[in-house]
Amino acid sequence: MTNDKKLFIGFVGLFALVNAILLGGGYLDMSWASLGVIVAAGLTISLYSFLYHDNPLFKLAEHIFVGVAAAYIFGIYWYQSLYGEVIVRLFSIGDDPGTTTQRLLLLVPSILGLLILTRLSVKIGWLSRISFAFVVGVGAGFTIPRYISAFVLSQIEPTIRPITMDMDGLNLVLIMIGVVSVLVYFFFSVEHRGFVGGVSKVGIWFLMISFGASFGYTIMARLSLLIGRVRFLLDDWLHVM
Amino acid sequence: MDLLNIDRRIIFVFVFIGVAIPLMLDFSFPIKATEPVQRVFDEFERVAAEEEPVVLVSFSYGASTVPEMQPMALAILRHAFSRDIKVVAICLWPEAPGLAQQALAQVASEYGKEYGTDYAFLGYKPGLWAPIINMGQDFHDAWPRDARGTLVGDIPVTSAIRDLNDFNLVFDLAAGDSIEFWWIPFGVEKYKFAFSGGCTAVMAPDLYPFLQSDQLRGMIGGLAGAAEYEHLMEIPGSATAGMRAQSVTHLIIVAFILLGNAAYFASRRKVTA
Amino acid sequence: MQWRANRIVTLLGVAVLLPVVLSAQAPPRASAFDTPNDAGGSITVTWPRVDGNETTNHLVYIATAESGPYNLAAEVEGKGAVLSDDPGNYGRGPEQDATHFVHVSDFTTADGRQPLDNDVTYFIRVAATRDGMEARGAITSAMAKANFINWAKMNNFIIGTALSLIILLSISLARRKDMFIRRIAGLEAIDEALGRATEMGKAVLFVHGLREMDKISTIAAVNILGQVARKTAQYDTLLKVTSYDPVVMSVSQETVKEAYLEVGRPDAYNEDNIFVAGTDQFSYAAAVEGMMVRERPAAHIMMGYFYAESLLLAETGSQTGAIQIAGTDAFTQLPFFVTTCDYTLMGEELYAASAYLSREPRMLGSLKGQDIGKAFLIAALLLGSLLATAGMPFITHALAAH
Amino acid sequence: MFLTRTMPTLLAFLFGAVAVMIYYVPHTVAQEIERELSLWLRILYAFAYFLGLYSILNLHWTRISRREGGWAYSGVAIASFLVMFFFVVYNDGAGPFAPQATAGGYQWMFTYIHVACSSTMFSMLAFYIASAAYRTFRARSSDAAILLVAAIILMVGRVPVGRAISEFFPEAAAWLMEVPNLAAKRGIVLGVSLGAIATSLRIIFGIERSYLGGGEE
Repeated sequence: MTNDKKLFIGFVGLFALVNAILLGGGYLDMSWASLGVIVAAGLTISLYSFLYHDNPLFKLAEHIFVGVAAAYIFGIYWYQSLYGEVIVRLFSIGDDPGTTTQRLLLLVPSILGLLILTRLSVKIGWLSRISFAFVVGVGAGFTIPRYISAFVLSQIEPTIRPITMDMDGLNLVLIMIGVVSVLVYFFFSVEHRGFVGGVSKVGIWFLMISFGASFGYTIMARLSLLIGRVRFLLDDWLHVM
Repeated sequence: MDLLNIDRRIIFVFVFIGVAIPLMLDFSFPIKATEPVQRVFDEFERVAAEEEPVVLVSFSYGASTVPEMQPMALAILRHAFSRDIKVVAICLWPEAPGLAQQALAQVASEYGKEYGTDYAFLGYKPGLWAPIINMGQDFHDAWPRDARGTLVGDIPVTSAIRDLNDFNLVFDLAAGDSIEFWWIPFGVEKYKFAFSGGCTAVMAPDLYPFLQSDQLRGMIGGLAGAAEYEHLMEIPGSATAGMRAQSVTHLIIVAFILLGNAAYFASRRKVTA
Repeated sequence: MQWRANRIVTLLGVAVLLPVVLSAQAPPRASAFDTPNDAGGSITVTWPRVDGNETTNHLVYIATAESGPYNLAAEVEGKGAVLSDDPGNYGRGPEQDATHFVHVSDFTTADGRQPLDNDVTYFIRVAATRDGMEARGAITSAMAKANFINWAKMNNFIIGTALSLIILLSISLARRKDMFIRRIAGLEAIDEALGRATEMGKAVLFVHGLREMDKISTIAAVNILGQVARKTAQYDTLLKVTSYDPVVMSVSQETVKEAYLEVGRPDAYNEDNIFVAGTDQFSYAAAVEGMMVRERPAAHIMMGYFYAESLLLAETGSQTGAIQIAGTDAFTQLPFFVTTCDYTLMGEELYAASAYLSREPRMLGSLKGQDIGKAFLIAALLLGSLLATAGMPFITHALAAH
Repeated sequence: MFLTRTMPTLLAFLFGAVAVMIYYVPHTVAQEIERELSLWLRILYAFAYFLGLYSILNLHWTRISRREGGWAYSGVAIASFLVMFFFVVYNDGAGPFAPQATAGGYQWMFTYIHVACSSTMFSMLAFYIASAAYRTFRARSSDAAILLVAAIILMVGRVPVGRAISEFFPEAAAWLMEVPNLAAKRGIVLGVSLGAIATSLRIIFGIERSYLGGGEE
């Protein structure tokens, strides 16, 4: 027997023992909720076993998750959109107040939607291009004016305010220097030499501080997730908190 | 430096202990709200002072960020319900409905709120930002029914809502692009409703430009932000408890970075010398 | 520029009103007109502001016939909005500061609120009230209309049109002649890394990101891979390529094969060195990590869009002592690459590097057009800030989003 | 050729141009078109989801039928899909042609399997970050040094312990976020939005056709 096999059997035995103690000690009862906690704890630990190294237990838990996730999301799409909205309205099921015009108009996206599915066929797959042309075209069209307004105008305007001789004014100047130098860094028509090189170097400093911010915050986020899972194990499952 | 080449699994054990021990002990650090969090709180207080206040809460996060986002969702729902603000909840993320239902059911029962008159849950609609434009034009067209199949026109909370401007505040709980690339360009930009949000810590630094330009009125960032909100609400919850472990592990990581770099520079000096 | 149309209307109204200084109980001189830039169903009512009378409230009454009955449409507090609070529609200036306004879109009747109809003449009276006293002003009339152009968004339209023309022109220009873009330092770093791998007689590992073939970052990665492959073929260095998506793999095989043919080394090309290493995020990371540790390549080149696995790859990679060069437009992952790699192509630099190598007009021209756009933004920022500080905020105002 | 290539490109141009123009037209007719287009768009997204579902199932099915390495795991994925699918369709007894139930096996599997696994997967990164912090996050250049110093100030300043150590940390963290970080992120947003506008233009004018799939590139 290999080392890993011993570890695996030891783990399963220990997991069973702990759960037996929890059930026997009255921490967990024989309900669906308690069973759920046990299953979730088992899956959590199985996934963490990847930290030791890639192993069958991890792969098993991962693939269970993949299957459940796919079917869960199918449920959401079916009940809340395809059945709950499209079919109910098209066939006016129940108390649907829609008019005939609305129903006819709804036929358009429904047909375009079915055309999307032709992409799975080699022969008539080209039909899906009509739907993709719609999605991509409308998306691009909606994007252009809104990005100009929400990102270009709305971000430039608060940067060019009158500069005052106080802390706020200093910060405004720093923001101005930062925005301009970052734009210069991502400017590709001029070599980064001399003055332009100097400005783009300043741009890198600003970028590095912002990456430092993202770095620190990402670490914070991952640790928060870990705290959440450890809390689950210690509190909901083991009841030691 | 052999010390730097230790098996990373030893470090993993340190981290686990760094999280588990503070969770089991009882101690605390004083929490003070930062400005973006305070602004969210003030927005809800402003809404509470208005007539027939109603907010739209958009759940745009999935299962992978539950430990960060769920405490935040609970905190803002508690604030809304405690101040008798009506809540309409929607989901823009396919995994969100289950999580939104749990949060709504829990907080509504804490404050004795009734479904239909005090809050409504309208479920998920696909299309990333497309439902936002749809809601801006016609709310009932975007969300014809709630998750139980009732027409929104027949639900007291939503019957009078015509479009996004009829909400006193729109609040997005975001784990991804939804604040920056959905709500701001496709919603706030055109319809000009009051908008604020909460997001994972990963997204938070990206949103500062929008705080300054007032396109986003306040932001709760990550578990730390949620803890600050719990502090403002004076209802300590799981985020506040998590701050003990968060504080300790941050110190551990900082110590690791400093140690690693010290060793790195020491070894470099040795090579050059 | 966008205020011009509204300004005429506003000025007409304001010019009549401004000279009249009213006491609190004097009836306000109101004027009414179709609310500009809207879908209809709304009339704007304005009346002059009186300093020091913030406690006076105003009531707006509306009727469908001049003789009445007049219904209450709006109630405005003494310190209510003035025209300059809505500069998109009414512009800025001393007149706008001194004029109150309200948008009337419905009014109260016995049957509840009733909306205004378009193209119907409504008669409006504004009353000033204080301490229960009410002084009604003269009757004025207006019609609500649906407007065809939103003048408040004219700055958006002009910028959009200009930007579109610049970008489209640059692309068509790039089709006719080559365009200059600066050297990309990251590409030189790649050359150095390949050189070192050759000296050491070790392999080079090229790691693709997780996105599919139609994404710009993946296309850029393949272009860079082509360049890398030409060099490894010349130097006779072993090149291994891992991908996540099968389509990316087959495109990479074609690209590398072509590069080897181009430098006359088709014999050195081996299809098996370009493969799918894993089909889910963490398995992919684990498989690539395994290769890094077992085979110890001299250089790791990671290009494309990465998610959380970036950290696992870069950490393991740097432990092996290999030279690491990364390029990604995933800004959330950039910090991890910057701290673990010797060189990182950040964001648009990845696209620029790809355009630099491929010289494809579509990419080059687009990049050039964006550069011109950036130059305009920089100029607007610097000039606008100077002028605003000097008390001339017209650039700031012209660039406001309404 | 016309049907497969030119027509989709023309349609993209037509829809794109209309979607741009109606932005500047406040008239009710234009706003109604905008509403209808956004409604169609979100319904199309619902259908598009099935392409993704198909590709996941097909991937695992191919592995099973070809007996590729690790095919048994693909079997597990398909089996767990089928179990969950049963609960989805069963809908706590109401069947698939009714509003979705809020209780039952479906919710149970979601809470105890989906949520548990999903958040665990990402929490694993906390371990890797810690190890990388010790072993690889090096100030190997002045750029990386700036990054690390900023990161350290933020990591200490953004948690309650930072305030307990010194008021400097939370204040410095707030300033770093609100000034240099804001400036850099604003520069990035401006660059990224120009890029997105350029891509959208290329799509509308038929210069970028990679969405047609196959053939180009």
